[in-house]
Amino acid sequence: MTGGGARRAESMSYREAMREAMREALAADERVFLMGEDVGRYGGAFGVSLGLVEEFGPERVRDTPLSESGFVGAGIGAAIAGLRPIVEIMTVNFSLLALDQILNNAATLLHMSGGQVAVPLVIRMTTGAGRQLAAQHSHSLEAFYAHIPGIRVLAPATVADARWMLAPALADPDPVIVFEHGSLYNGTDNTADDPGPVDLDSAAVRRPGTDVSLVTYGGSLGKALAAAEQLAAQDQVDAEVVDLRSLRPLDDATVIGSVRRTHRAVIVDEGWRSGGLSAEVAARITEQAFYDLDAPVERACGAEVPVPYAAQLEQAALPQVPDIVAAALRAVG
Amino acid sequence: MTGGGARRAESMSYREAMREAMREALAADERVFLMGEDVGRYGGAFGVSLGLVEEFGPERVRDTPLSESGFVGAGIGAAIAGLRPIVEIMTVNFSLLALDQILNNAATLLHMSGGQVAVPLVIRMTTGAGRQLAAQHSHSLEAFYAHIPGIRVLAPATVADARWMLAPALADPDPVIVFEHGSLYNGTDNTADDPGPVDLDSAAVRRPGTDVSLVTYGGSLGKALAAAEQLAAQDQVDAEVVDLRSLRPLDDATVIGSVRRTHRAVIVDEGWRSGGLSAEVAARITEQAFYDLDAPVERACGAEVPVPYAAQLEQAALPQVPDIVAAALRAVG
Amino acid sequence: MSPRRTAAAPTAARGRTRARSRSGPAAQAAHRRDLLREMVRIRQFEERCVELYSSGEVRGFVHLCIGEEAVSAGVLGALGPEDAVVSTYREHGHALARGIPAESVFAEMLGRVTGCSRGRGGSMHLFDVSRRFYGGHGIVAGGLPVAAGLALADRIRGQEQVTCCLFGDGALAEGEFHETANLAALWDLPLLLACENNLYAMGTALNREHAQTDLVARAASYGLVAWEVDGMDVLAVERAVARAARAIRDGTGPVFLELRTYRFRAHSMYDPDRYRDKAEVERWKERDPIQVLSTRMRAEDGLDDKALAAVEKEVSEELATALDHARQGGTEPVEDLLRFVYSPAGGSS
Amino acid sequence: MSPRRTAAAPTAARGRTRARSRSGPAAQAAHRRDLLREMVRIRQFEERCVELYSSGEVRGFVHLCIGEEAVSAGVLGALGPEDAVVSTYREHGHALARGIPAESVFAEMLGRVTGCSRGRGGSMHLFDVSRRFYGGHGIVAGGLPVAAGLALADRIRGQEQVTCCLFGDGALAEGEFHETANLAALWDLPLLLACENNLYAMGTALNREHAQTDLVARAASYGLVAWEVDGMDVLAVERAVARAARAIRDGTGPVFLELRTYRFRAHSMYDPDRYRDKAEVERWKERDPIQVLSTRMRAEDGLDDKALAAVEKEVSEELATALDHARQGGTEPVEDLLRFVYSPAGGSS
Ligand SMILES: Cc1ncc(C[n+]2csc(CCOP(=O)(O)OP(=O)(O)O)c2C)c(N)n1
Ligand SMILES: Cc1ncc(C[n+]2csc(CCOP(=O)(O)OP(=O)(O)O)c2C)c(N)n1
Ligand SMILES: [Mg+2]
Ligand SMILES: [Mg+2]
Repeated sequence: MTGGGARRAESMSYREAMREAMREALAADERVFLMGEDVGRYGGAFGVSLGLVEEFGPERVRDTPLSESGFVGAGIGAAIAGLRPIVEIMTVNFSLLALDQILNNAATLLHMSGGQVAVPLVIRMTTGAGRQLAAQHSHSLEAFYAHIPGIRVLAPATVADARWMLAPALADPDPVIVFEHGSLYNGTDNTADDPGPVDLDSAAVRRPGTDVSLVTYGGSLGKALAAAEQLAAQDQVDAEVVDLRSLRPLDDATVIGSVRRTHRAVIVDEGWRSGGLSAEVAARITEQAFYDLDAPVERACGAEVPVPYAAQLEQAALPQVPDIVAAALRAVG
Repeated sequence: MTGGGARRAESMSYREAMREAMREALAADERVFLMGEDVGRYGGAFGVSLGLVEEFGPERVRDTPLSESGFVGAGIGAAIAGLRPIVEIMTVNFSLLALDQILNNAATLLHMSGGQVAVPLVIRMTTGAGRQLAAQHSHSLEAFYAHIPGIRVLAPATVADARWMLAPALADPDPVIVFEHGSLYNGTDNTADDPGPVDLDSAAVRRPGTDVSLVTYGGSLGKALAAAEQLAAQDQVDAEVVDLRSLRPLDDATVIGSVRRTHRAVIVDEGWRSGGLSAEVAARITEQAFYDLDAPVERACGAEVPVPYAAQLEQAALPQVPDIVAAALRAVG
Repeated sequence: MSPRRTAAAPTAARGRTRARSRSGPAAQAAHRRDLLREMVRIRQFEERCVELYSSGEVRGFVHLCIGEEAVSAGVLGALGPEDAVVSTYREHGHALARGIPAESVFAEMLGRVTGCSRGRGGSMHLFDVSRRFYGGHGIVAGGLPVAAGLALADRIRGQEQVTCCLFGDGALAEGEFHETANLAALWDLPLLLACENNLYAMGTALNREHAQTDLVARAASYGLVAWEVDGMDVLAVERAVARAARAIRDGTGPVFLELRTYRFRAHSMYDPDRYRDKAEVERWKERDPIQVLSTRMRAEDGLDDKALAAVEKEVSEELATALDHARQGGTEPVEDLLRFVYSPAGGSS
Repeated sequence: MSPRRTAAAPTAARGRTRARSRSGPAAQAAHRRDLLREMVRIRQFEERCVELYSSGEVRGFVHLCIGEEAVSAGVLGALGPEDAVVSTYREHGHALARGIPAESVFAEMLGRVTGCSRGRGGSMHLFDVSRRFYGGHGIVAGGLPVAAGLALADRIRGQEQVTCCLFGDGALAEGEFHETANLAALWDLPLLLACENNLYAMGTALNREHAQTDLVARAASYGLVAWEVDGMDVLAVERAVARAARAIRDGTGPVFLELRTYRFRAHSMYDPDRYRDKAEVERWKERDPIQVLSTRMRAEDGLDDKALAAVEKEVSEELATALDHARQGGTEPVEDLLRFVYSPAGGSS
C-alpha cells in the first residue's frame, strides 16, 4: 500500500481493479457508458460496478432488462454512432443469446461494409467454474470468441491486467471481448504503477523457466504457477509459465519463443479439450516449432462434460495442479 | 440407374438423397416429424423437403415462424416427450440464435438431470460458402458445435451419406447436428444399395494413398480429391484422402492410422483457421502420432475474414485445390 | 381476477381430481389444511436452506421462494400427475409441491448421488422425470421453448395433458418468451404459462424491466387467454390454475396467468438486497400467504394456535428426518464424471 | 389510419424540410412528380436486376421490392439527412431513395470495388455511412437492436435525430423484435420501427407466422405509438412517416408503423413462388403504387401518357448510364482480402 492516488501502485482486489478501470474510463471520456443487467442499483451480479451508478448516474451506468441480444445489439449501434459502450453480460453462458449480434454484426459490419462501419465496443463477461454453480453458470466458452475474425479477445489474469487492460480496449476501434474468470474477483495484488500505454497483443512470461513451457490464461494461471512451484520443489523441473493475456490475436512470438527455449509445452485450459483454445495453441506450436520439440505438446484441459454441481465432480472436471504436473512430467519424461 | 426401389442403388442428387432419407423416416416412424422455416409449402429454403408436406401433411412437416430459438427449443421439448423431431435451421449462420437452446439445453439436460432427460433430436442445417451469398449467409461454424459435449455432429459429404446417415442419427438417443454444405445439393451420385446399419462414428478413406494424408469433411472433400488427382498426375505424390464424416466424436483411429502410414498430414477445412476444427485434428495427430510424423501438420483453411460477396474475394477466402496441393507439397517436400 | 378475454375464457371454475373430492365443507376444510401444511413445509424447507448455506453444506447459487409459497402450493396442487412441469432456478417450492421428496431435494443440494439429479444439478437444477418435473432451468426464459415442445408433443399425439411452465417477470423481457408465446398461440398448444411476478428481476424493479408493466395485456396481445391472480392467496391461485388447466384440456388453447407475489428474501443467498425499500418488504409481509390462509382458516375452519403449532411441528420433524437421511447419502465417484454426457445406448464420446 | 394511442399520438401531420417547401399546389404537384419519378426509378432498377441476375452478372441472393416502391419512396422521402436508416436484404429501393447513386448500387451488385460496400456486401448488404445508411442486414431482425443503439446514442447526446429501422412482417416473430420494442419504449428512444408488411415471410403467410396478425395491436402492447398505413399509397406513407418523425423529434418516444404492401415478385430470384395464389397477386397488382399515384396525378396534376413516358425515358437513360459506369468499375485485388477485418488503427489480426 503506497497509499497514493488511483494512478499510483495500490493493493486491491481484481474486482476493485476492474471497477477502478471503469471509473477512470467513465470519468475521462464522456462517450463511455456501462450497460448491462443489474450493473446499476444492484452493483453488478458479481459486485464489479458497485457504486458506479451513484457516481455517474443511471444514464451512464444503465440497467437493462433481461435481453442479452437486445442490449448487446444496442451497444453495437451506440458504438457505431460514436459512443464507447462497455456492455456487461453477467456470464459467458448467457452470452450465447447475444452471439448472433456479436458474430454477425459486431465482428462483421466493418468488413461487410467495405470499411465504413467500425464498432468500438467493449463487452465484459464472467467466465469459468469452481464455485459449484453447475452447468448453466460454469462454462468456459472463450474458444467460441477466439475463433471469430473481426474481434479482439482478452483474458486479464492478474489484478494489474484487470486494472490496466480496459483503457486500451476502449481505445481499440474494433470490438473487444474481456473475459473475467469468476474465481479471480476476490484475489488481491499490487496493481503496479500506471504502466502507461498497455500492449494488448502480447503474452507475458509470468515465471521464467528452462525445462517446459506451461501456456495458459485467465483462471488457470494460478494453477499453472502453483504447478511450476511444485515441479521445481519436487521434481527438479524448471517450468516457464506463459500467460496468453490475449486469446485473439494469439502472441505466437512469445509462445513459440518460450517453446524454442524449453523444447516442451503443456497447454492449460479450463475449456473443453476438443476444439478448445488449447487445440489452436498446440497446433501453432507444432506448426511453428516442430523441429524444436522434444516431445508432443501436452494439454491439461477441462473434462468434456457439462460442469456438475457436486464439489468432487466439479473439481474432477477442471484441470488441477496435479494434472498439470503430470502433463509436464510426461513432456519432460 | 438400376431403376430399383428406394432401397436399391439409385443415382440421385444429394438434395434428393436427403429428401428420400426424410421421407423414409417419416413413413417408417410416426414419432418422426420435420419442423422449420418454410419446410412445408415452400419446400425448404434449398428445396430439400419439396413435396413432403403434400405427402405427410402440415402436422408432420411443420412450417414455423422466424423463431430459431423458439422452434429449436420446441424440438428439444418434443424429443424429451418421446417424439423424434427433425428440426431444419436454414443455415448455420442463423443457428447462433438457437445456440443457447442447443448448448445449455439439448447438450446439457441429460447430464445435469443425472441421466433422466434424454434429447433424441436431429437438427439439420446448411453450411458453407461458394455461392456469393456474402458474410451473413456463408460461414462454416462447425467448430462451435464440434466443441460441445453431449451432442453428435455429422457432415455427410457424399450422396450415399446424405441418403443413409439420417436413420442412424434418428436412432441415436442424443442430439445430432447434421451439416449439409450448400455446394453439395446439386451433385449427383449413386447412393449404393442400402448399406444396412450405418456406423456414425467412423471416418472414411475416400482415396487410398501412401505419401500424405489429406484430412477433410463436407464441402471440401471434392477439393481434396481433386488435389489428390493433381498431386498424382503432376507431382508423383500419392495422397490419401480421409473424410471425417463425424466431427464429434472424431474417429482418431482412422485419422491416426492414415498418418502412421503416410507420415504427413494436411487438414483441409473451409472454417476459419484459428480455433477451427482443423486445430483439433492437427493437435490430435501430433499428440498421438508425433514420432510418426516426418513434417509438421499443414492446414489449408478458410481465410480469417467474413466471407465477402465479390467472386474473386470469396474464392480467395476459401481453401482451393492449389492451396491444398501447395500444402501437401510443403509436407512432403 | 376475471379473464381479460371472457369470450375465450372458460365459464365455470372447476378443479381436477382433487376438486371433485372437494365437495363438502369438511372436505374443503381438510383441503385447506393440506394447502396450509404444504406452504408451511416449503417455508421451513427454505429456512433450513438458509442454515445449510450459511454452514457451507450447500453451495452455489441458492434462490429461495419465501413469500411465494402460495404459488408453489396453488399451481402444483391444481395440476394432475399426467401434466408436465418446467420451472426455474427458484424451484424448491415447485419441486416439493410436485411431490419430489424433501429428502431427495436436500440430497441434491448437498451434492449427493441420492439427490433428484444425482448431485449434478444442485439447487437450480432439480429434476424428476418420474413426476414429469423437467427442471430446474438456470437460463432465464430458457425453459419456455422446451415447455412449448412438451406441449407440442401432446398436441401432436392428441393427449389431454397440460404442460405448465413457471417463469418470472424478468423472463418476459427475453426473446424466448416472445417466440414461445407466439408459437403456443399459433399452434394452439396445451401450455400454461405461469408467470410468477414478484416485481423484481434481481435488483431491477418491474417498471425498469418493462415499458408495459401490465403483463396480462402483454400476453393477451399474442392471442393468449390471460388473467392476473392474487399470488398471495393460495386458494385463488389454485382456483385459477384449475380453471386454466380445464380450459386448456377443453381446447381453449394456451393460457397465461400472472401470479402477483413477492419474495421476502433477497434474490439469492449471495444478494445483499440493497435495491428494495425495507418498508415495501414489510408491507408485503402483511400479505404473507401463510397468514392469509391461516387467518381465513381461523375464521372458517376453527384453526387455532395449537393446531397450527401441530402442523409446524409435524413438518419440522418430517424435514429433520429428511435432512438426516439426505446427509447419509453417498457421493458420485469421480470415475463416473463422464457418465450421462451421452446415453448408454448412444455410444458417442 | 389514425394512431391507436391518440393520447400519445401527434396532432397535426407535418413533414420536415421538404414539407415546408411544399406549400402551394404547384409545389405539391412537383413533389408528386418527384415521388412518381423515384418509384419508377426503383421499379426500373429492379427490372434491370432481373436481367443482370439472369445473365449471371449479379449473383447470390437478390430480393426485389417491385410492388413495394411506395414504401421506399415514402419512408425515405420523409426522413432528413441527419436521420439514420437501418434496413434489410430487400433494400435496393431504400438505398436508392436514400440517395445512394444507382451507379454505386449497381457496382456493389456487380462486386466492384466502386460499389457502396466495395463489393464485399452485394445486393443484401448495401452501406453508405456518408448518408447514414447503415445496411443492408441479412439476418432477419438482426438490424433492430443495432438501430435501437443508434437511437440510444442520439438519446444520450440529446440529438434531435430519428433512427428509422425497416424490417418485414416475418421479423416480428424473432426475439430481437421483442427485445428491441421493449428497450425502445422503456428508454424512450427516438426510433421509428417501420414494418414493411407484405403479408409473407418467404413462403409463409402472415397468419401462419403470427397468432395475432394485427401487428399494430402487437406493437402497441409494448407501449409504442403505432398505426397502420396504406403502403401502396406513397403520399399516405410519406405523410405517416413525416408525422411519426415529427412526433419522435417532439419527444413522443418510439413509433411503430405497419406499412401494408405486397411484393409482386417472388421472395428472391431463387424462389419459384409456389405458395401464392396467382389471383391474389393479380388483385394486389391492381393497387400498383405507381398506378395509384399516377392515376391521382392524371386527375389532379394533368399528368398524361406523354409526361409519364418522358419520366420513364429519363429514368431508363439515367440507369443505363449508371450501369455502364458501374460495369467499368474495377475489382478489389485479392491481396486486399483481409483489409477491413480490423480497422487500420486497431492493429489486431
Ligand atoms: C439469460 C440469463 N440472463 C441472466 C441471468 C442471471 N439472472 C438469474 S435470475 C435473474 C433475474 C430473473 O428475474 P425473474 O425472471 O423475475 O425471476 P425471479 O428471480 O424474480 O424469480 C437474472 C438476471 C440468467 N440466469 N440467465
Ligand atoms: C434469422 C434468419 N432466419 C431465416 C432467414 C432466411 N430468410 C431470409 S428472408 C426470410 C423471410 C423474411 O420475411 P419478412 O421479414 O416478412 O421480410 P420480407 O422478405 O417479406 O421482405 C427468411 C426466412 C434469415 N435470413 N435470417
Ligand atoms: Mg421476478
Ligand atoms: Mg414479409
